[in-house]
Amino acid sequence: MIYDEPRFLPGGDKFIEMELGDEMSFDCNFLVHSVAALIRQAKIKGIVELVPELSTIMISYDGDQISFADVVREVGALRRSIGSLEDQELDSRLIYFPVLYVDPWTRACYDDYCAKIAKKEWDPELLVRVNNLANLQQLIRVHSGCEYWVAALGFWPGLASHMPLDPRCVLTAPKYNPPRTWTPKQAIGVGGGLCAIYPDQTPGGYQIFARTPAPIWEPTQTLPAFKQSLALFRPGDRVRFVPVDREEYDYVERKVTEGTYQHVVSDFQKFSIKRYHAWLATIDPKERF
Amino acid sequence: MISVIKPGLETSVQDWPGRIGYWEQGFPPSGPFDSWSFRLANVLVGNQPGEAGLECQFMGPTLRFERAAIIAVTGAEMNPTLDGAPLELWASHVVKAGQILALGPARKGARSYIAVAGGIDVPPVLGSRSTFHMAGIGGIEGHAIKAGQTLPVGESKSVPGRRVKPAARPTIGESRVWQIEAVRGPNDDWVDEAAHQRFVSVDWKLQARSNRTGYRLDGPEWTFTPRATNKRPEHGEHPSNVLDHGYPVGTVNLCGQTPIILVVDAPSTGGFINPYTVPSAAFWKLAQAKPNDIFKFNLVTVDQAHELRRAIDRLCTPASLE
Amino acid sequence: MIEVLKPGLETTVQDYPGRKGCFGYGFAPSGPIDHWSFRLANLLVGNPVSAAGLECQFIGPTLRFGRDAVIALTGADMGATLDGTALPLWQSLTVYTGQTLVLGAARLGARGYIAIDGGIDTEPFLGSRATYSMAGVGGLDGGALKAGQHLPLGAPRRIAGRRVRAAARPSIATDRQWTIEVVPGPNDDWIDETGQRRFLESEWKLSARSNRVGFRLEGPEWSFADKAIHKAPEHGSNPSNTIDHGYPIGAINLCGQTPIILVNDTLTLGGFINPYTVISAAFWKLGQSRPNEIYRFKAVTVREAQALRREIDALCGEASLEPT
Amino acid sequence: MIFAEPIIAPGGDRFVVVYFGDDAAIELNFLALGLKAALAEAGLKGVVDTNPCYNSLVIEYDPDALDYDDLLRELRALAAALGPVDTLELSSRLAYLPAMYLDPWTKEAIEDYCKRVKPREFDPAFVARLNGLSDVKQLVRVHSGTEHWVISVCSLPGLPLLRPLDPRCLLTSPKYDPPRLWTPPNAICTGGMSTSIHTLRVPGGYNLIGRTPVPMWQATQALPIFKDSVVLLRAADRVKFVPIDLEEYHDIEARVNEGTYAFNVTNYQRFSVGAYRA
Repeated sequence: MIYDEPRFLPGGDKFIEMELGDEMSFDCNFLVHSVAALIRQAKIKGIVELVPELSTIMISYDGDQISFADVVREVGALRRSIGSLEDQELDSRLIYFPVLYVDPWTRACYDDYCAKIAKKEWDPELLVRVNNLANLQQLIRVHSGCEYWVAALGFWPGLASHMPLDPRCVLTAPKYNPPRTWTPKQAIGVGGGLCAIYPDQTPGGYQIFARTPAPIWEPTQTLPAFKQSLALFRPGDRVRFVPVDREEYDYVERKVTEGTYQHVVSDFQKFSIKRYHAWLATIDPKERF
Repeated sequence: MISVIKPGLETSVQDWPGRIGYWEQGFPPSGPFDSWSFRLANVLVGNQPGEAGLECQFMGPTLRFERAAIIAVTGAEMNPTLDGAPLELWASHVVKAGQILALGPARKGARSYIAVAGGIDVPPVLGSRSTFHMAGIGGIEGHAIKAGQTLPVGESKSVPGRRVKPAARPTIGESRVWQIEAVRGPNDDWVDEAAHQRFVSVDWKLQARSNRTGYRLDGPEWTFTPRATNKRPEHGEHPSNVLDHGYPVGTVNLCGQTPIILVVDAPSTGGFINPYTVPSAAFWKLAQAKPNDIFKFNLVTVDQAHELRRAIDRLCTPASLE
Repeated sequence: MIEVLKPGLETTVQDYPGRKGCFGYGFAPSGPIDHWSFRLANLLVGNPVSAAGLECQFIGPTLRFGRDAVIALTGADMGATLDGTALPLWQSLTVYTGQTLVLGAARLGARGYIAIDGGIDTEPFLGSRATYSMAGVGGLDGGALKAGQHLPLGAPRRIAGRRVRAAARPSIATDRQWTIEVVPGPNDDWIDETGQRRFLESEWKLSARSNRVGFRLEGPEWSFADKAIHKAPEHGSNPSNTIDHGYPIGAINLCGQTPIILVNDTLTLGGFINPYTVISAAFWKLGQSRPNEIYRFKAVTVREAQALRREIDALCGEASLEPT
Repeated sequence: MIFAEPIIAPGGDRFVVVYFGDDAAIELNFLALGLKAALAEAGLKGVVDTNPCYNSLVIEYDPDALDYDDLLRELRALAAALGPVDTLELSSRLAYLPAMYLDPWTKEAIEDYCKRVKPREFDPAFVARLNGLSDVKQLVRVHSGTEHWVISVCSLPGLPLLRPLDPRCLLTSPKYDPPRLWTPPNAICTGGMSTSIHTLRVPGGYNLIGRTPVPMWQATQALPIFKDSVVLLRAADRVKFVPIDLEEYHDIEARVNEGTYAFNVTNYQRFSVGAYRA
């Protein structure tokens, strides 16, 4: 549910968690980003940083410049100033990622986990079973069948939580228990109802079943997509996965290594909430691609 | 310029307050863990408190100064020597070109800080020189220093022979028991009253698997309120699971039954609850604690946490020198 | 119900004005080419002018009636007989169950129209029963009639004994010469003065390779204005090439040196210029002309074209009928 | 070039054509589509239909309901009210179309042409060579690497005329001469600077590069997507081709035939011309 009145919870002396609701939904997340944008715009003295998440905003503040009570009062007023979000239209980039599904690298990682940590069902097969899909082919179709909303950034530089915008493409999965100690860089995984691209060779808990040759962050800022920022994603972005074969994967990887790969980005559209809701009403969520 | 002869266990370039403004993109603040000792080291050599210096963890480095410098060492006791002669902590010293500064294992405390007049002059990344080794950014090539590397030093005019008044220094006790302040929240309503009682009454032991990312604690089982046990399915099955949300730095993050204090290099978001948060004023204690040390938590209010922080801030100035 | 015994050369179900408002889907309007004769046929049997009837091209069909009906034949003279008895054109006639209507080859004109009271009741597609053969939609199974098919009919009206006053009928001349009105444009400025004069002063022969999509014309060479020769390369290299644009119905589309009049089943877009457009009031002449007949074109203004159309529209009303 | 004032020319007594410029700059199509939308919005009585193309808009009107001079005046006013092209925002759906490039069916059509009409280079290789691409693989990459803009749906039922929105993905090629005798339905082909998807088995002049298993229109309206419209695409929609293999092609084709195929079309965004040009 989305709360009428947000909750403000202390996180020590430097942080306040603003809880706007307790559900994972596009609407709640969109409210989060709308409030975050308002807070940034308001340039309230003493508010240092924000981490907007699925249904919460973590606010970092400087207690010498603003008190806890004043943050609550000012940010609370901003939340109340937001009426219906239905008429909102926002600039929203759409970024396409070439993806090799059921790739050898996530398989090798899985084998390593089974050998060293614990035996488990192979991730793609687990996803097929848990989501009642016919086969791996359908897993690919469903996963690549919709746009994903960049719901939150964080946890790791460049990492984003992607939420499927099409209810027909929702995949759920339990997380690894215990977590993996390593994950192939740019592996794609699903955990809970979210999807993520691993920006680097990090530990992880999502079920992994695909890999993209296109990086999502680059500290050297060589590729054109990273000229402005080390990290690719911004809130409000959308992502679409395009299945490719091994040959194409290798080709893109070569371009990345050469420093000439150009991410495929459409940055000329406005995302309309009203249209999205209208479109959702035409969708049969039980249908699968 | 300083040459690294031995790097120590994990010595990194840090600045204070670290990398601020990129948290949303997943970059933690990093910076010195015990910022009290770190800032005083800078103040001793005439730097701004935030200038880049070295954080030495558990075992310090051996460094050769290629040109004369003024330095100070603070924090944990690692028996620093200059060309073999013991070097006093909490004071500023002249180092001549060619002299060798050597730090050993930490005898008391865990993290020692070396400040050099002029600061370590590596290029800032996203506004900070702090090393965030997991992402390979900041510091020297993004990682802890390695033998054979050289550390550039900025220009400065400074004077030696200053000392931090004993009253202005953090005191590292002998007991290996730490009284750590904690503020309730943000998710204190997810654990039940019994758990709250337990949290402040039992001893929590710092596990060896702890680092600048997180401090794992051993202790009793946790118990939960209905909010944690009856919730929407997207939060996850376990009572400690919650919809992914932002993590305050210092928060006591409950992963299943394991509390992990998320510290300077911690992830910014995740899907576990945070019933308590260690305020910034207690970070120096975390930094100086060693594995198997005991933590006892004292609850403070947000206002008290602010007061404690201000008290330390007031000490990190030239007024604390003599 | 009507049973198709012989389909004729290319007999299709059409309605007026055809499939309108569907350019965005890629559909031409279809409908009867000689909509004057078509509408009068409907009026004779008491139908609204928009009811679906048959367009018979060059050779008409043989049909057996499964119910009593009132029919009317208009347009080209195809020597119609009912159970062997010759039938007059432009008149409503009663046909009884089991009788057979036979149309032969067109003796004068090219397209005969058959209206039946109640109209042909096939399934409409995008709001029209007009057949569009290329896409296989409308009419009966999307194509011209075939032997053995059955045409469903609407409720009978049984209004017989009327005819169209002679003055209200289109009159098909026997000299095989036609004057076709055109409005210059949209791309008349691509043709030079000489070419424009030549177009209006020359005789143009209707090619045998003409159908409901386009009427090809044979005549002199075209010459072009500067605009057609010096243009951005994306227009194409031939002077008649332009960047793809939409085609008005009736446009005289210049493909290289061949003008093609785009008629009811045309493609709705393409990359050739349209220097002139045949007006809707002249479409009945297109519909009734036969290969090798001669066209002369007469330029009129938009206003004049609209006035001519209103004259025909005015004739397509009850006032044009009289009792037999 | 964008004309300072659009040229409006008559097309007989029931049509006018509005030309926004004299080249194929995509902005001219945005203007044509902007005018089309503005006309629909204005609800002008007597406008029967509109048909946009690269730089023009054909308007069919009923002269009994709408006077010619009034129409011209309205069109000029509406065109002027469009303002600078950068301010336009157009409703634009995005359709993901599975595409099997270098498929066996278009190959067969090309081979048949070579045998019966005259030999020619294999179309994809021909297009790749003309556009300086290293190989057909690169052609596939370039062609599927951009969203394509639907300039118009025209000529044949449901047939979209497409051009790439990413100018780096523009492919140009001459058309067949003489034209091909037949084209497999749902063939994806390029000619001039456009791509189209043939909807019927008809002759054609564009170069064949692939085939989609999904129909662009369906008279029976059996598939759910066609419930409200017999045609899949509209002008101002966008198409992104997603390369698939033969197995996936057959799988999708089977679901199309069963009537269970779910089209992948999103309709929650507006196309911002200003953002595109920036």
